[in-house]
Parts: sequence; C-alpha cells; structure tokens
Amino acid sequence: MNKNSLALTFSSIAENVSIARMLIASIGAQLDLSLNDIEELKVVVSEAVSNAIIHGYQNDPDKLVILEIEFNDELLRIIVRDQGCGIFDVEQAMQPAYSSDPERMGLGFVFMQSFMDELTVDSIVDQGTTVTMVKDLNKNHPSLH
Amino acid sequence: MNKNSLALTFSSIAENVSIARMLIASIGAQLDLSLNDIEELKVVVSEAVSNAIIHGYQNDPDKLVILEIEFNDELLRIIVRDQGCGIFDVEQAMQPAYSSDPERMGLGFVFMQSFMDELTVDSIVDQGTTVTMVKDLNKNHPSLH
Amino acid sequence: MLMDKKIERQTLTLCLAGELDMRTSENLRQAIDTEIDRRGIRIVILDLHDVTFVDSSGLGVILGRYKKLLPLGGKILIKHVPPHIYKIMELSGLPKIIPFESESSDVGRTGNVQ
Amino acid sequence: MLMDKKIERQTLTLCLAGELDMRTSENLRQAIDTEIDRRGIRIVILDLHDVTFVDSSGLGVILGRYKKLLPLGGKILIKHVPPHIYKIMELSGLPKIIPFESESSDVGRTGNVQ
Ligand SMILES: Nc1ncnc2c1ncn2[C@@H]1O[C@H](COP(=O)(O)OP(=O)(O)O)[C@@H](O)[C@H]1O
Ligand SMILES: Nc1ncnc2c1ncn2[C@@H]1O[C@H](COP(=O)(O)OP(=O)(O)O)[C@@H](O)[C@H]1O
Repeated sequence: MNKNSLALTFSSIAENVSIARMLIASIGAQLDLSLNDIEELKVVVSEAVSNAIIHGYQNDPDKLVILEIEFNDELLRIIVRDQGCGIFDVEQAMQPAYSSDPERMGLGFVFMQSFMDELTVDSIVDQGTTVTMVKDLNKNHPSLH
Repeated sequence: MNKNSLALTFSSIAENVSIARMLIASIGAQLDLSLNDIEELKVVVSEAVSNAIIHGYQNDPDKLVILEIEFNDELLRIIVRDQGCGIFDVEQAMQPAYSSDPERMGLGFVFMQSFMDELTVDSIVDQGTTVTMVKDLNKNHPSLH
Repeated sequence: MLMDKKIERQTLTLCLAGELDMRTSENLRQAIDTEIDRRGIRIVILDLHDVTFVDSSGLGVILGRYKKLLPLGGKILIKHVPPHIYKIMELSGLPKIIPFESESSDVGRTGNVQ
Repeated sequence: MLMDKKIERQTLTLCLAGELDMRTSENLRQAIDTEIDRRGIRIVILDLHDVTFVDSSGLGVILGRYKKLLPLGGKILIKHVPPHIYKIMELSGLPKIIPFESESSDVGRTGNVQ
C-alpha cells in the first residue's frame, strides 16, 4: 500500500513558490509519474500557490500558505489554502482569461483544470480560499492494477 | 531582508526522509550555501527525521513528524518534532555510539552536533521529542556583513 | 533565473536560464522594460533554450512585453523553446500571437555560439 | 537505490546508486545477508561510485555486514567513494575498521566497465 500525506506551511513569499514546486516534483518522482505528469503538477502547484500569495495575500510576507499533498494507489490530492481576501465571484474568477490584475493572463485556473482530473475552489470573502485538485493515478496505468 | 519560515508535516514513513532532505537542500541552495554545507544539512535532517520515525514512533506510519525550517540573514534553525515515546535519559542518548537499537550506530546525535552550531534535545517520555538545531550563517561569510 | 543580454542597435536578445515564475518573471519584466524605455529597444528576442520551467506568471510577462511593444511599432520573438515548455505555452495560446521558433524546428542552432 | 550485482565464487560485488538512508539501507542489508546466508558469500565489495547520499542508517548497515562476516572468516571492502560521502564516513570512524579505497586514490578506475 502506497499511502502518504504531507503538508507544507510556508511564508507567503515568492521564493517559496519554487520550494512548493520542488516538493510536488519529488513526490511525483516517488510515485513514478512520467516527466510530463510531473511537469504538469509543478505548473498547477505553481499557479495555486502564486494565486494565494499574489491575490489572496497581496504579497504580504507575514501570511502563511498551506500546501497539502496526499495520495494512495488510486489518486493524488493537492490542496492549497490561504486565509486571505477570498474570492467574491468564484465562477467568474474561474473563467478562462479572467483576471482581476491587468498584468496577468487569467490562465491559472485554466492550467489547473487542464492538468488535473478534478478542481474545486472554495472561497469565503475575507476568510480565504481553498483550492482542491485531484489527479487520478490509475488512468494511464490500467495494466498495473 | 531574508526571512522565511516553512514547516513540513508528514506521515512517519521511510519514503518521507528523502523528501525532508530535499526540502532542506532546496532551502540551502536558495540561501546560497556551499555544496558541503548543504550536504551536512541533508545529513542532520536525515538523522533527526529518521530518529523520529524509528525511535519516536517505532515505524508507525499513522503518526506525524514535523520539520520546521526558519531562517534570516544570520541563522538557520531546524526543528524536528515527534509526539512519540520520548527519551528517558537524554544525556545518555546523546552519548556518541549509544543506541537503544543494536543494529544502529548511535551516530545520529554525533552528526547533528558536528554539523550544526547548536543542538538542543527536549523530550518527555510518552509525549515526544523536539530536536532544535541552529546553524550560524555569518560564520563563513564575515565579509558579506 | 540567469539572463545573458546582447544589444545590437534596436534589438535586445536575452538568453534566459532557470525557472520563469512569479518571482523571476518580475525581474525579466523590469529588465526588458528598462531597455525599451531607456535605450529605445524595439525588437526583443527571448532565447528560452535553458529555461526549465514556465507558468502563467512567466507567460504573462512575455505577453505584456508584446502588448507594450505593439503601439511602439516593435515586436517580440521567442526562440529555442524546449518541448515541455512549448506544451505549456501552446495551451496558453501565446504561439498564436507571438512568433515562435520551437526547438525541434530549429535546425540552425548547432552553429550558434551562446 | 539501484544495485548492480556481480557474483564470482565467494565474492559479491554490489555497485550502488542513489541515496543510502533508512529506507534503502534496509534493502541493502537484506540483499547482502541473503547472499551470505544462502550462497556462502564471504567477500563483499561495495562500489559507492554512484551513491549520492549516506547517513548513519547506511553506515550502520555497512558496519553490520562487517560484523556479520567477521566470525565467518569473511570481509567487506568499500570502493570508489565520492569525496563528500567519504567525509561523512570518516566522521563515523568506519574507515578505521573497514578497508576503503577512496575515489581520489583510485587511479585504475577509468579502465573499468560498469
Ligand atoms: N487564492 C486566491 N485568493 C483571492 N483571489 C483569487 C485567488 N485565486 C484566484 N483568485 C482570483 O481569480 C482570478 C483568476 O485567477 P487565475 O485564473 O489564476 O488568473 P490570474 O492569476 O492570472 O489572475 C484572479 O485574478 C483573482 O482575482
Ligand atoms: N525522536 C526520538 N524518540 C525517541 N528516542 C530517540 C529519538 N531520537 C533519539 N532517540 C534515542 O537516542 C538514541 C541515540 O540516537 P542516535 O544518536 O541518533 O543514534 P541511533 O539512531 O543510531 O540509535 C537512540 O538509539 C534512541 O534510543
């Protein structure tokens, strides 16, 4: 059995985005995922964590972001939590190309949706946002089961 | 200013020791430490985390180990916590070559002491153990300050 | 993110190396904008050969530079994109807007000294 | 941890690759003990050329095999230790007990095919 759970809590600073990516990459490698899958996992973690720092906390370095990773033989679940400003209209926020910041592309949720099998965004204004993403691990390796 | 804090909470399983090492290695790289320093940090994290899993939790995979890493320009602090069996006689446990397990070398605390500038072990029987290690970051680069 | 910079008349060539994310793309944005604003650069060539990661923050800075150059009569060009980076870029639609020269189609590269 | 195994009469040569920690050293212990117990191996040669990390769990397994082989009239030998791994081993005192051939003093290696 292949069951594990890890949670990384870290200061809301840009330097930690690469640490978060490296954590998911190591776990992906341990799960024997393809390089392509690992690359995609790095992107989704990068997007969700960047959003927490940039949008949730407006780059306030004294806040904390939580990245939870849990998996078993069947699935990999990635949860990114912040206790920041929250999202007023989640449906609008998830629209491709929508961004509240004119300098940004509004592609974060597009990447998360494309690369993961499930994406759920729970958010309460002024209380924070929780992004839950699930990847089905059996999909590409039916022969192993 | 270079201030950051991260905490990784993870299942008490052997696979996670390498994840913990990789976390400290990435942070060491970000701090621009020498390869030799990073190597030593990987060893001390490996020792303290292995002790939590092997001794503290007797390899019970349902328990959680916490690795806290915080730093500023002056120092790097690494804390490893378990809520396991605790150590009855800390002084004896820290003696070089002492091990309660005949298959082991009793060198974990020796490495921690050798590679770090400060080592503190707090332990309460049946409640757990906290190992705190500090590395002075100014030591080798006085010219930078 | 390391940058290797070359300026020739109105053309800026940047060879990037490392990860292009929210942290490093901000440096990239500043580096390019300074050259556009102060030195009158109008053509920006980004060589991504040694880029190991890109996310929407990185893509946003590239698109942003395209938008900045457009009204100035300038343009941006992307070169030597590693395949796994290109896949991410493709999903973003960027290659439909900005001229790309992807790694695989790049037969002339071996002769370049970088 | 990958292991490449070669057996010649009573000698087992293991080329190890990767990290030697509490997880992987347990596999190493079992692999060596099986050969000693079932095949009557008496000389164990560990080639650490491609080992990237070692901690006290790994050193403990090596010392444990030394102790196991001693009463059987066998021995263990360590070859091609990368410098940064050797430093850790030195602190443990292992090189005083077990014959080592460190990477730097190893002039004949280039000719080996592994
Ligand atoms: N953690 C968060 N906290 C607050 N707002 C968020 C968060 N994540 C996303 N958003 C909102 O959703 C919008 C769309 O997000 P996204 O698709 O990642 O694009 P981008 O980051 O480029 O704006 C953001 O512009 C922001 O308004
Ligand atoms: N987290 C812990 N929980 C309980 N006991 C511990 C813990 N860490 C260390 N010990 C005790 O201290 C002893 C010495 O530890 P160490 O120097 O790391 O050597 P080793 O791990 O080889 O036994 C251990 O054998 C164990 O009895």
